[in-house]
Amino acid sequence: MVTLLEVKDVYSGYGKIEVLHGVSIHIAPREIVCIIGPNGSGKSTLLKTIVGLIKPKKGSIRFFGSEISGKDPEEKVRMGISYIPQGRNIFPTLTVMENLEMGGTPLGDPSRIEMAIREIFERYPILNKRKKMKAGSLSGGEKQVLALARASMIKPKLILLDEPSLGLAPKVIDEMYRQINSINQEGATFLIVEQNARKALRLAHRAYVLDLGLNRLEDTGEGLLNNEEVKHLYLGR
Amino acid sequence: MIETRGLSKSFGGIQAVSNCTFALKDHAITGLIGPNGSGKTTLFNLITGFIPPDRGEIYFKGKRIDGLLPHEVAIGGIVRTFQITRVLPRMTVMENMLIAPPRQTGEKFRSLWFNPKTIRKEERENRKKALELIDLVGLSHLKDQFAQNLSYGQQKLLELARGLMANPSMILLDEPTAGINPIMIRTIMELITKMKEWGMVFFIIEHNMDVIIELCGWIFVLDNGEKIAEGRPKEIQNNPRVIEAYLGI
Amino acid sequence: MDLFLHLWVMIFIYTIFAMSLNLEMGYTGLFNFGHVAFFGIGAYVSALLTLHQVPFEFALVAALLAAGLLGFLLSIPSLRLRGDTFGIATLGFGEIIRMVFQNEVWLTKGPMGLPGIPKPVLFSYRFATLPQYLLLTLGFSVLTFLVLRIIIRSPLGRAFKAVREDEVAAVALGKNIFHFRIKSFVIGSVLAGLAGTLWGHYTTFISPGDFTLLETILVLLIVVLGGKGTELGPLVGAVVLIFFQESLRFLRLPAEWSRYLAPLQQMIFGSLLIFLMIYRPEGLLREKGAGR
Amino acid sequence: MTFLLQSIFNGLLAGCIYALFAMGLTLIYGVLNFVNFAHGELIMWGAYFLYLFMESPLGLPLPIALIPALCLTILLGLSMDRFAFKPLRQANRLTLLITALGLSFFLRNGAQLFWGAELRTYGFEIKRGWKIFNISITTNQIAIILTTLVCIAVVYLLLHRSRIGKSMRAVSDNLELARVAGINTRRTIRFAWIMSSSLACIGGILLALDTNLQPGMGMINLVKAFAAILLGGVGNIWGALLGGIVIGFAENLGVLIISTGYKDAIAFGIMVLLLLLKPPILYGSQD
Amino acid sequence: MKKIFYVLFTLLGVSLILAPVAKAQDTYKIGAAIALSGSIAVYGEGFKKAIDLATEEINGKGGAKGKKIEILYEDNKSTPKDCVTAVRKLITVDKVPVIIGPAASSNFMAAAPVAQESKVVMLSAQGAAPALTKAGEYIFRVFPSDVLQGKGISDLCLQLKYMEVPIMYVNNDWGLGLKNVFVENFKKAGGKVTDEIPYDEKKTDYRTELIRATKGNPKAVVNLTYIVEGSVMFKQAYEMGINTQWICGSAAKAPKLVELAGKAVEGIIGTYPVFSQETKDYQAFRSLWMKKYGDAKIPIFGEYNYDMVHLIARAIDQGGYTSDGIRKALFEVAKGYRGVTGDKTFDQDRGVGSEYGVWTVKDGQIIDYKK
Repeated sequence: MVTLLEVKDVYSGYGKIEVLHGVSIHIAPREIVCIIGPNGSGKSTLLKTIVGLIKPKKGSIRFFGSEISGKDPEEKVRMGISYIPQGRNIFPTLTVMENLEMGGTPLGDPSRIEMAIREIFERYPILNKRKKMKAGSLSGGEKQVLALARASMIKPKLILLDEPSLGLAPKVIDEMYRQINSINQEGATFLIVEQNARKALRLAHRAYVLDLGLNRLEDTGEGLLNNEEVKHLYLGR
Repeated sequence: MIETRGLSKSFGGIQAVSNCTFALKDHAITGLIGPNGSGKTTLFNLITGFIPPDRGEIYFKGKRIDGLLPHEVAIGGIVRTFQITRVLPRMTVMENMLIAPPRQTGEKFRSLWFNPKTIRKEERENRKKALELIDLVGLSHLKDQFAQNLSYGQQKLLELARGLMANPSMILLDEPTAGINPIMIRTIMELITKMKEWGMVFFIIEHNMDVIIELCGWIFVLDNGEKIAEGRPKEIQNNPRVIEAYLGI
Repeated sequence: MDLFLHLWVMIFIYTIFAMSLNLEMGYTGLFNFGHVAFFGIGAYVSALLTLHQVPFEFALVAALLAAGLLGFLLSIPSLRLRGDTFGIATLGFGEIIRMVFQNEVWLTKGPMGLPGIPKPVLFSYRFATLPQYLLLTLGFSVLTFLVLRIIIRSPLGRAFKAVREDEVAAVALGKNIFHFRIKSFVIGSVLAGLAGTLWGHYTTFISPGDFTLLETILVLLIVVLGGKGTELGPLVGAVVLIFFQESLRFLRLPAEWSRYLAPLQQMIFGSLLIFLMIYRPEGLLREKGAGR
Repeated sequence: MTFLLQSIFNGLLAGCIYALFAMGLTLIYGVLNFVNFAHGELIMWGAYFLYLFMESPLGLPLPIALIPALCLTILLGLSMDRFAFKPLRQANRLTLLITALGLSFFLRNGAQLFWGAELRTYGFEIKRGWKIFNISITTNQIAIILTTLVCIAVVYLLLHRSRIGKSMRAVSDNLELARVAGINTRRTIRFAWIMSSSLACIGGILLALDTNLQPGMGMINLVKAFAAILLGGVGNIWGALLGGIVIGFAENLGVLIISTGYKDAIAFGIMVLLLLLKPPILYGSQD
Repeated sequence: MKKIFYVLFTLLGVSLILAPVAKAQDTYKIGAAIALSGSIAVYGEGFKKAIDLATEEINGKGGAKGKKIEILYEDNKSTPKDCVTAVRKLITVDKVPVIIGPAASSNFMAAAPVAQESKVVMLSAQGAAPALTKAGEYIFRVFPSDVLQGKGISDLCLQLKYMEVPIMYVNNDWGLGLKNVFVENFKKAGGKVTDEIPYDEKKTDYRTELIRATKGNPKAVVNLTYIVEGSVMFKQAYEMGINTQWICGSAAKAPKLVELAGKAVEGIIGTYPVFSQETKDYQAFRSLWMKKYGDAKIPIFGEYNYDMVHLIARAIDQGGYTSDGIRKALFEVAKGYRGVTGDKTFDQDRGVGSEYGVWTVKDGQIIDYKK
């Protein structure tokens, strides 16, 4: 199997505090991979380490076979890794249009950015309607759409998603996952971190369980959903 | 317990809550659901006095409370928690608990010098109660830790225990299970149930329908600042308007 | 050894001054950059009264009341302002107060200053010599320390800390944060007034030039260096800073150098603040409670 | 009458200077979210750098000396960021304010160390100003007003039309998100410092041309610039201009009524009044 | 916690060791708490030159009472607080019986009680405030009081028939004190003060103040200014095209002012305490200065400092190296002593008198004003 991203034995954390104590995952192209685990298990830290907001202390991260663990997020975005952080994931005082422009920064050429925006507007007409509005005044669902749109401006190969369903209404969550699915159909790979994992697991091709900064389990999404131990320890009931 | 009449609030032309009239009956746990931006948190802010309403009235136990300052509302018996936890980070878990009881004698400058005995007695009692509650939420081994060193879930538990420590007649919980892993959600739900048995009254905003359905005796649904439905969990789950606006298929 | 007694007198006065700021800044989170104004008010009120033959006991009480009252008035903006804006507004206030000292000549003699401030007489005991004055300042420091300790360890002090940590949470628990802010500010102002009074009667001469931003920076540095939000921090900070400042006098350097020495020393103060913020923001002593 | 007009003109002049300072301050405030109290010292050093190149032994003429002076000021601004503020990117605003206060103290005394506390001038021959409507106006003063207007226009266009300007606003909104959106945040922050330092240098030189050089020249004007920002609205470029001019007017006209001893109190007074009249931010959290 | 206290104790110990151990006295030490840094360091540098010159001369002639004299400089940083510390250090650590006091009156007045209390003689060579020597019998001044100068300016205005003048003054002890004396005298003589404009030191912009002062185009404006403030102010007045007769005090009479403000100060006039520059003593002083410093730029008040050191040396010679000896001897040695600045006989308030002259600036030179 070809690997798109390979994280091998990564140690990482904030300052003196180590959160990840040797985590390894791998993702094949066009996969949706989900990571679940309790609070403080290091899921978000893993995403931040992959995207480069935190530099790993040890271990290797390979993207298309080349080592990227020392690189800055700016570079990684240019290589095709998009990241949507948890919660605050848009620029509230910039307009919708400007948000998208910012997302397109790595494209460089203004005409390419313009084209990308046009495509985005076709896909999400709601954003076109709101393009002059400050992003901060959008509704929760619209913000989430904008975040996704911003991240897909560069047609990324890999999208890292941190808790996309946090604080969202069930309907919006459903919509969100439909979007993820359709973007995936078009060729993008997803790595999703989720707390309330049932929906994500149903969608995911494969999934990992992380606990206390270590790999616990790895299986297909379905497999984990039906794993008694996982049910008991991580999904509740 | 709580009753609102024609409650309205808008921010910069956007109607966050419009003409909301409802009454919380004597159900121990009432839920409040609705899409993002439907005005749930604004409603909480209005009830607790954090934001003054543009129009409308709020009653608590028959007494009018709109126009009161938030700390007055809190002293009146309504304590709330927040969507994102608000523990006092550089204070210990114990201190976080001890801050909660309202109107402590020791908070008055004069009593420090003229009433030290009363203060000591109060402190002793509060400490005892705090220990019990910390124990209840399973944080007793962390009582001398700074709250900032707790995990997110533990902070949520602390916030809940602190709310109880204030000895309110009612607690408003804003998304008590958001960002918490399912196991911890269980713990919190059990806790809420236990407190219900002790006679505490809750009003909960929550997106996790499993939690809402299991806990609540009555549910209100908001959409675009308006109440679109209320009823028992079963009725709400099957209400077409609610499905259309919120639950989805 | 008189010089050392003198330095210790200065240390105790600055300890009181720093303790008062520590209550506001370290415990309540009110960044008061105009704190020197209250120091000045204390010094001026007590000096003016004793110069008009009012007994020291009354003058002291009046000075504390005046500082407290002014503190109350100035704490009102703190109802609206937060953090850094509050800091800059108080800085402005401090300057305005200094301008009042400078310009209200009929009252303060303006830039001429007030010479000949009598030594304090407490209950007909006159604190005239250095050791006596040292005793007086030591006594007041201990008193201030104990008063603050009682406050800080009481539910009131806990409420101050809650205001510092998270106002919204404090309000949701029924704390009237405005009351606590005002209380902290007023207590801090009164104690700064005490420090000012002691200082005025010690030097026996005060003028507006004594109450500039430089003093605020010095006391801010003492608090930050000692460790804000700690009980002993102000003392430690004052000892270190004043000994450092004065030890330079004992390096027998050519007189021509001193033109460079003073700015150099103040550059060191400035960089000390920066270094502390970057490498040890908690100061020499650490706030109690298990850190990670 | 003449005398009133002259006061108004002087107010306008002072206002332009305050506005230039306010813009530099608001730029950094916008991007990094703190009040750079040491901006005043950047202004002062800017003016002194020019002095350095114009005095013996170099004795360069003003237009040539301007270039190295500007470069050095920018360098100073960048190293301020590198050594004092960069290690504190995650810190809260108060930590940064104390740092800035320390930095301001450090730099002010540094200037005193090199040049002493006394006043200095660039040593131009003094000339009588022109009389227009009985108001005396000097060439320098015209230059001040024109430069201010040009600077404001440039900064405005840069912020709202150019990509780097939009990036600056994005960084100001959310630094981490800006990084993962592929914005080169380091370059953006550097750019903000370059702009802010340039404005400081230009403002400082203009101020010194019109008046004199003195190590404390930045500090006192900075507090007024801060008042101008609060008056005009934080992050608002045109607001900075308007606020600056209002403060300038108030000072120059106010002194006609009250004692000149309180000249500096006027700006403080306005600031405090303003902060009091503004709708209270009752329960907003700081960060 | 413990570590910190160790550090503190070490600090204490080090500072104790650093404190100079009392050595056998091979010189007579004289303390000098002058401003070597801070806002008035500009003046302090000049004083130091004059003091050094006198010291060298005295020691060249064998010193005082068989020993050389030595000046111990202590920086007072131009602030009252540090003046107190500096004087206290000179008294307690260096144990000097006589101190050359700080320059600005407010600084001097902060330090004077310390000297008086410790019974150490302190002298001022430039403090002009009337209340200066009130601290006690150990406090002397060799500079004439402002009472005389204030009257001098008032007389000058009357003489030139300026009956209505506004007065600007630098808002510090010197400016305010002098202003008060002037206003009192001027009013008594029938003059009218139209406006009083205090201004802060060390500002870069005085236009606002100037506009207010020249409101209504007065024929003359009294401006009690220092060198730097004066240079800024006159330049800006010149640029603004203000035409009025400026009348200043003694503090502005300095070549530095002309150097800084150029043609803007052409024609300003002012008063100053006069002493003849034609005497043999003055010529000798001037040539000594030229020899040592290579120019004739004698700083303001330099002559008074020079005289003061000579007086102190003579007092030591006669009364011995104790403060009481010096105090008593000062009266005797000064009686009829004519240094470069004229008669230094102390009155009962331990001050000296003087006459006042008028100076003006013409063609970039400070010269005596003749009507």
